Amino acid sequence: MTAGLLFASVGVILFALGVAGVLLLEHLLRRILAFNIMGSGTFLVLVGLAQRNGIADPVPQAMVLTGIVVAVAATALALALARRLYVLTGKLELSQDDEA
Amino acid sequence: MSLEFAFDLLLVLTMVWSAWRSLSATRLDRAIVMFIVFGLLMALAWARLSAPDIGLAEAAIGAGLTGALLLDAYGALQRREI
Amino acid sequence: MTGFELPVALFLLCNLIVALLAAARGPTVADRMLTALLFGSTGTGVLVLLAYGGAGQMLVDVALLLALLAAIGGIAFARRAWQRGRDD
Amino acid sequence: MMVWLILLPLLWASLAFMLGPSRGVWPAIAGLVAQLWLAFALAAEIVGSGAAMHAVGGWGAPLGIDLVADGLSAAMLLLTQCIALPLAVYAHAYFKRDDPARNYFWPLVGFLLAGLNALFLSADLFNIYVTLELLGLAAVGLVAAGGGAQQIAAALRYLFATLVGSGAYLLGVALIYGTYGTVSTVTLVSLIGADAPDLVWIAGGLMVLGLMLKTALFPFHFWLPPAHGGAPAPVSALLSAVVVKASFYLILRLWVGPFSSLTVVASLVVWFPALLGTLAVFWGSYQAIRAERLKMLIAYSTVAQLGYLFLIFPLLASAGALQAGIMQVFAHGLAKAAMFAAAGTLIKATGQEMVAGLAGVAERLPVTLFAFGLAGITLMGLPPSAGFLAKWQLIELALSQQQWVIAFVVLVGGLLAAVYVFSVLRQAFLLAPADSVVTPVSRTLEWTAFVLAAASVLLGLRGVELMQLVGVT
Amino acid sequence: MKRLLVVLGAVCLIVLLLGAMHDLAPASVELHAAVAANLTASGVEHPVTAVLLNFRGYDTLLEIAVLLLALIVILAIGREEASNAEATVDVRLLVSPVLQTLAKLATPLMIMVAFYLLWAGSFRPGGAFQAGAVLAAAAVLLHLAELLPSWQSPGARLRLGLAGGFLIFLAVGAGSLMQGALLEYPLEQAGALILLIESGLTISLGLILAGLFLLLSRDDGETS
Amino acid sequence: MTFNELLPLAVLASSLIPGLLIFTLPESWVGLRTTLNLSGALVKLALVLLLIVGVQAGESYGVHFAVLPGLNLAFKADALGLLFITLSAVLWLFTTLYAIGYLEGAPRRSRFFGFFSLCVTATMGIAMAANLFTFFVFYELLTLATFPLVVHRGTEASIRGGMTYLTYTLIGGAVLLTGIVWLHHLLGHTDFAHAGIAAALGSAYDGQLQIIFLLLMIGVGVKAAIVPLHGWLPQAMVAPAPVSALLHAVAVVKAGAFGIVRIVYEVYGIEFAQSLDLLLPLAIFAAVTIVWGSFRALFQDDLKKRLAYSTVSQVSYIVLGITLFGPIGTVGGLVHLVHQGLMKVTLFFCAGNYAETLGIHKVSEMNGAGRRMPLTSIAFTIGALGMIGVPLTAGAVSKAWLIDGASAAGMDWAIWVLWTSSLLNAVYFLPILWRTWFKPIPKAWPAEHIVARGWRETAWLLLLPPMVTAAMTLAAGMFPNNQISPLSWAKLIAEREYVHESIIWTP
Repeated sequence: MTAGLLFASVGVILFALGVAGVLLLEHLLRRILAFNIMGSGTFLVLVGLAQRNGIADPVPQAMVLTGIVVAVAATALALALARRLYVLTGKLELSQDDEA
Repeated sequence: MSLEFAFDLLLVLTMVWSAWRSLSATRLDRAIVMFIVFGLLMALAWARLSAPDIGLAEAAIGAGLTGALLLDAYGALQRREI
Repeated sequence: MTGFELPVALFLLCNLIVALLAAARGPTVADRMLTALLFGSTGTGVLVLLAYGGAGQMLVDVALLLALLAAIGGIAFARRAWQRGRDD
Repeated sequence: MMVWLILLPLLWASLAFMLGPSRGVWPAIAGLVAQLWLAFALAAEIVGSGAAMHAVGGWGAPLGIDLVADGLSAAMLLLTQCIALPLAVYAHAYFKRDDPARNYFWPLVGFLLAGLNALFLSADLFNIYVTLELLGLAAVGLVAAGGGAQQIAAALRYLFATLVGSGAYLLGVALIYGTYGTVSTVTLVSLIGADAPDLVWIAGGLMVLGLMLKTALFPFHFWLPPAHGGAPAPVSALLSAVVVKASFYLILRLWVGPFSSLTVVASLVVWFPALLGTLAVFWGSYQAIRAERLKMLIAYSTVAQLGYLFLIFPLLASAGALQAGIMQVFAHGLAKAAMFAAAGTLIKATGQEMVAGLAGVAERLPVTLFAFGLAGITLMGLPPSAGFLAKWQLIELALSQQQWVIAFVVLVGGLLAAVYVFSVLRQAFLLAPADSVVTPVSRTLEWTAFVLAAASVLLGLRGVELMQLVGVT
Repeated sequence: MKRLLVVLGAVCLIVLLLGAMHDLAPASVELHAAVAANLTASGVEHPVTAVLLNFRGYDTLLEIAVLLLALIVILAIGREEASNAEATVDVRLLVSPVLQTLAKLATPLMIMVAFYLLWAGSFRPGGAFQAGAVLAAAAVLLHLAELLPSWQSPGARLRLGLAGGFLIFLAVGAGSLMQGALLEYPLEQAGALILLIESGLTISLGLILAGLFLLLSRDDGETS
Repeated sequence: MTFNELLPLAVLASSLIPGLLIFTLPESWVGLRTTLNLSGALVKLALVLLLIVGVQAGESYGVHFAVLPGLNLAFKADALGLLFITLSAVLWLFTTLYAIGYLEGAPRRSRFFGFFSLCVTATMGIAMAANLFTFFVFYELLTLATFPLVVHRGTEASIRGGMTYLTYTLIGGAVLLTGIVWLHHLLGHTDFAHAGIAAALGSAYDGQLQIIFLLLMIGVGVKAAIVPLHGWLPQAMVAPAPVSALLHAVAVVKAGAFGIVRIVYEVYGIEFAQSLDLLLPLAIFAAVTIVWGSFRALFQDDLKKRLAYSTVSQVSYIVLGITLFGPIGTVGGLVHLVHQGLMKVTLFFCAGNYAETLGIHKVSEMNGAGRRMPLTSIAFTIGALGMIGVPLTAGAVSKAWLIDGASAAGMDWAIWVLWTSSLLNAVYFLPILWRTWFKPIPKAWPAEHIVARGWRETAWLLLLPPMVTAAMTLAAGMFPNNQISPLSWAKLIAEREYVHESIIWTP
C-alpha cells in the first residue's frame, strides 16, 4: 500500500466521520468542526488517490488549495451565522420543530 | 514494514483518533483543541504526500486562522454564559 | 541525509501521541492547550526531520511557518477561551 | 460572449460592494440588462451554429477548463437572466430605505448570478464544485441578510445542507479524478464506459445524492421551506425560481453526459429519482395544502414542483424528456418567481403573513392577485401556460413508454396544486372585512410580478423556439 | 433511528469505498505530465502555482470570489452596532506587556515571511494564498494583543483593499478575454501578469482573512 | 396572413381585447366600459355574419400556430362551429346588455366584465377549435374565466359554490387531458375531421379507443352536467343572474355538449363510434340525466335551482339526439343546442328580473308576479312553455325531431324518456305559471328595489333582453324551415356528417 492510498483511505474514514458529525451533532460549533473534518477527508482522497502510484500531481494539489480557501470561507460564514443566532436567541442549536 | 509506512500508519491513526475526539469530546473546548491538533497532523500528512503547498496553507490557516476563529467564538460563548 | 531522520521523526511522533493521550486526560483546559502548543513545536521538528529525510527542502518553509504561527492558537486560547475560575 | 455572462455579474457585484452598503442598484440593473441581451444573443448564436466552446486560458481540457454552451445551458442562462432582471427591479422597490436586508444585497445577488451562470457554462467537474459553493454561499447569505432569528436559523440549516451536498459532490469528483486523472466532462464521456470500476459508481452516487440534497428533493427537502419561506420575497423568488434548478441541471447534465453509460447498464437506477420525485410531489403538495403561512405554502409548492423534474429520468430514453424537463424548469421558474413576488406584495400591503388574512385582496390589489393567479395556472398545469405544455409533454412521453404511473402522478400533482393555489384565491375573493387595512404599494412591485407571471403563461402559446434551442447539442 | 441510519450509512460508505479503492487501474489521463510539459509556457516554474494561476486560473478567480462573498455575507448579517463596546473593555483580561512586545516583534517578521512566500510562489511552494494567510495571522495577533481594533463596518478605502485583488484578477481576465480567451496570457508577459495578480491577491486575501476574524470578534462588544 | 386566416382570430380578438382593456379601467369609468363591451359584442356579431356568409358560399376559414413541434393551436370556422359561434355571439350581446343593467352601481364591475369577455372568448375558442388540443386549451380557459364570475359576490356561500364548481371541472379537465394526450400519442394529431379520425388506427386499437372515449366523455360530461357529474351546476346558482344565464345557456354547459358533438362526430365519427358500441351507453346516461334532472327540479322551491335542474335535464336532450344513430336524431340534438340556449337564457333573465325588482327568489313567492311584471312574465311563460315543448315554440321543434330520430333509430325507449321528461317539465313549470298569473298579489313583495313606472315594470336594460330572446324562441318555433333558422343549419351539418347514408328528410 502506497502512502497515497493509505491517506486516501483515511480520507474516506474522515469524510464519513465528518458527514455523520454534521448530520448528528446538535451543537453548531461541533457541526462546524465536523464539516471541516469532512472537508479534510475529501482533500486527502483527492490528493491521495491521484498520487496512489507515488508520483506527485500538482493538479489535485492546486484543487485542494482552492478547496481549502472555500472551506475557510464557509467556516467563517457558518461561525458568523452561529454567533448571530446565539446573540439573537441564546441558543446554539437548531430547533427540531420547524424541520418537519 | 518499512519505517516510512510505520510513520504514516501512526500518523493516520492519530489523525483519525483526534478527529473522533474532536467530534465526541463532551466539552467544547476540548473538542476545539483536538481540532487544532488535527489541523497540525493534517499539515504533517500533506508533507508526507509531498504537497508542501497545501502544508503551508494548512499550517497558516489551521494554526493561524481557523483555530483563532473557533476559540474566539468559544470565548464569546463563555462570556455570555456568565 | 544520514538515515537517522526518519527514526527520529517517528520517535517524535510517538512522543506527540503520548502527549496527546495525556492531553485528552489532562485535568484542566490549560493542560490541553499546553499540549497543543507542544504540538506546534514538535510538529516543526518532525517537519524539519522529514525535510532532511528526503522529502525535500520545501518542507522547511512549512516548518518555519508552523513555528511562527503555532503560537497564535495559544494566544487566542489564552486571550479568548480561557476564563478564570471556570477551569473544570 | 458566454464568458461575459460570468464576468459581468462579478464585475457589478464587486462594484456594488465598493460603493458601500445598500448601494449599487444601478450598476446591477445595467449589468442585468446587458446580461439579458447576452443570453439572448448566445441562444440565437447557438440555434444558428450549434454548441459553442471556450477554452479558458487557451489550454483546453483536460489540462485547462472548458466552458461549453449547448442548448441546455443556453436555455438555463436565458431563464436565469429573464427572471433576475424583473426581480432586481422588484427588489429595488421592495426594500425600504432602512431595511437591514438591503445592506450588501446587490453584491450578494451579483455573486449569486455569477455562480449560476458559471455553473451552467462549466464543463469541468471541479470548476462546477467552485461554482456550486459560490452559488450556495451567496444564497445562504441572501437568506440570512434578513437578520431575524428565524432567518438566521433557516440560513444555517440551508448552509449545512448545501455544504454537505457539495462535500459529497466533491468527494465524488475526487474519486473520479483518482480513477481517470481528469475532471473534464467532455473527456470523461468517452472514458466512462459500462465496465467502469465500482469506484465510479460510488462517485456517481455521491455526486447525484449531494446534488439532490442541494435540489431539496424529497426527503432532502427539510431545509427548503424555512429558507425560502423566511427570506425576503425577492430572495425567495430568486432561490425558488433558479437556484434549486441549478443543481437539478447538474444532475441532468451528469446523467445524460459522463454517467450516461452507467445509467443505461443499470436500468433500475432511473427509478430512484422518479420515486423520490413522486414522493416529493405528494408530500410537498400535502404540506402546501396544510400550510397556514402564505410563503410557506409557496415554498412547499416548490418542493412539490421540483418533484416533477425528477419524473423525467425514466423517460430519458427518448429525446423529448429533456425538453419536457426544461419546459417544466421554465414554467416553474417564471411562475414561482412571480408567485413569491406577488406574495411579497400581498404581505407588504396587508401586513398579514397568513393565508387566512388575505380576504379582500382581489378587490384591493387586482394586479398582484392576477399575477398570483396566472402563476397558479402555470403551477397547476392548466392551459394556456408553459406548465401545461410541460405536463402535456410529460404525459405523452409517459404514455408512449407505457409508464402509466408517471402520467398518473403528473395529473394528480396538478390537481393537488389546484387545491393549494385555490385555497389562496378563495380567500382573496372573499369580501374584505370592514377593519382590514391595505397600505398602498408601489406599482413596480405589482407589475414586475405580473410580467413574470404573464411570461410563464405566454410561453405556453409558443414553445417551439425554446424546444429548438434545447435540442441543440 | 436517525442516528442508527446515519452511522450505518457512514460505515457502508467506508466499507464500499475502501473496497473499491483497493485495486484501481492506473489513471488513463496523466495531467502531471501535461503540466510538466507546458510548465515553460506558463510563466512560472512551480507547477502548483502554474496550475493555480494559469492552467486552472479560472477556478482561482471564482475561489477568490467565494472568499470575498463570505466576507460580504458576514458584513450583511452582523450589522448590530456594538453600542456598549467601551463598557466591556474592562471585562477582558488585561493585556500583558509581554504579549504586546511579542506581537510588535513578530509582526514585521510575519510580513517579511509573507513577502517571501509571495515571491517564492513562482518557483517553489508558496503563493498568494499562503502569503495572505500569514498577513492575516499577523493581524489576528495584533488584534489579540489589543493593538488592532476590531472592525465595525469597513470604509470605502478598506472596501477597495478588500475587493482590489479580485478586481485586478478580473481586469486581467477581461483584458485577456478581449485579446482571445479568458485568462490566456501572452507568453512573454505571463510571468509578470501572474506576479501582478498574486501581489494584488496577497493584499486582498490578507485583508479578507483578517476581516473574517476582526469582523466576527466585534460581536463581543455586546457582552454584559 | 390572408383574410380567411385572419377572420377566426378577429372573432376571438373582438372579445379578448375589450376584455383585457376593461380589466385596466378604473371602476368609475362606466361610459368607456360600456362602450367597449357593446362595441366588442357588435363587432363580433358583424364578424360572425361575415363568417356565415362565407361558409354558406363554401369558403373555409382556418389558421394554425405551432405551440410545440408537432402540436398546433388550430382554429377553423366550419358549419358546426358556426352554429355555436352564432348562438354565443348573439346571446353575448343580450347578456351583456342585461348585465350592464343588472350590475348598475354594483362594485367590482371592471373585474366582472373583464372575465365576462374572457368567458366569451373561451367559448369562441371552443367553437372554432380545429383539434382536441385547442379545444382543451379553451375548455380549461373557460373554467378559469368563469370561476371569478361564480364567486363574484365574495360571500362564503358563493365561494363554496365556486369551489364545488372548480372541484368538478378541474378533475374533469384532468381526465379529459388524459384522454386527449393518449389519443394524440396514438394518432400523432387530434385534428377534427368529418367522419372522424380514430377509425384510421385499425381494429387493434379498439380497446384503447373505448377507454379513451370513456375518458373524453367524463371530461366533457362534467361541463355538460351529465348525471352523476352534474353536482356543481345547482351549486353554481349562487352567481349573479347574468352569470347563471351565461353558464347555462351560452358557455359552460354548452361547451360540454358541444364537446360531445365534436368528439362523437369529428374525432370518432358517428359510424365508427356506433361500431365500437359507444353510442348506446352514452344514450343511456343521457336518458337517465334527462329524467333525473326533471325529477329533481320538481322539489326545488328556489327558482334558480329549479331552473338549474331543468338545465341538467335539457342539455342531455342534445346528447341523446347525437347518440340516436341517424341523421334525424342528429338534427334534433344540434338544433336543441341552439333552442335550449334561447329558452334557458330567457328564463334566467326573467328569474333575475324577479329577484332584482321584487326580491323574489323562491317559487312560493311568485304569487301574482305576472300582474306586477307582465312583460317579464310573458317572456318567462314563453320560455317555460318552450321547455315543455308546447307547439309553436322552439322546444316543440327540437322535441319533434328528437322523437322522430328515436323512432328512426329504432330506439323506442328513448321516445318514452322524452315523453316522461315533457310531462315532468309540465309538472314543475305549470304551477309557476299558475302562481304568476292567477294568484292574487301579496301585500308586500319580499324586497322591492325597482319601482314600476308606467309600462316599464323594471329597468329597460333588464326588460329588453328577455323579450328579445323570448321572441326568438317563438320565431324559431314558428318558422323552422326558414333559411336562416337553426334547424336549417342543423340539417346542413347533419348532411355533411352522414356521408355513407342517403338522408330522407322527413320531419
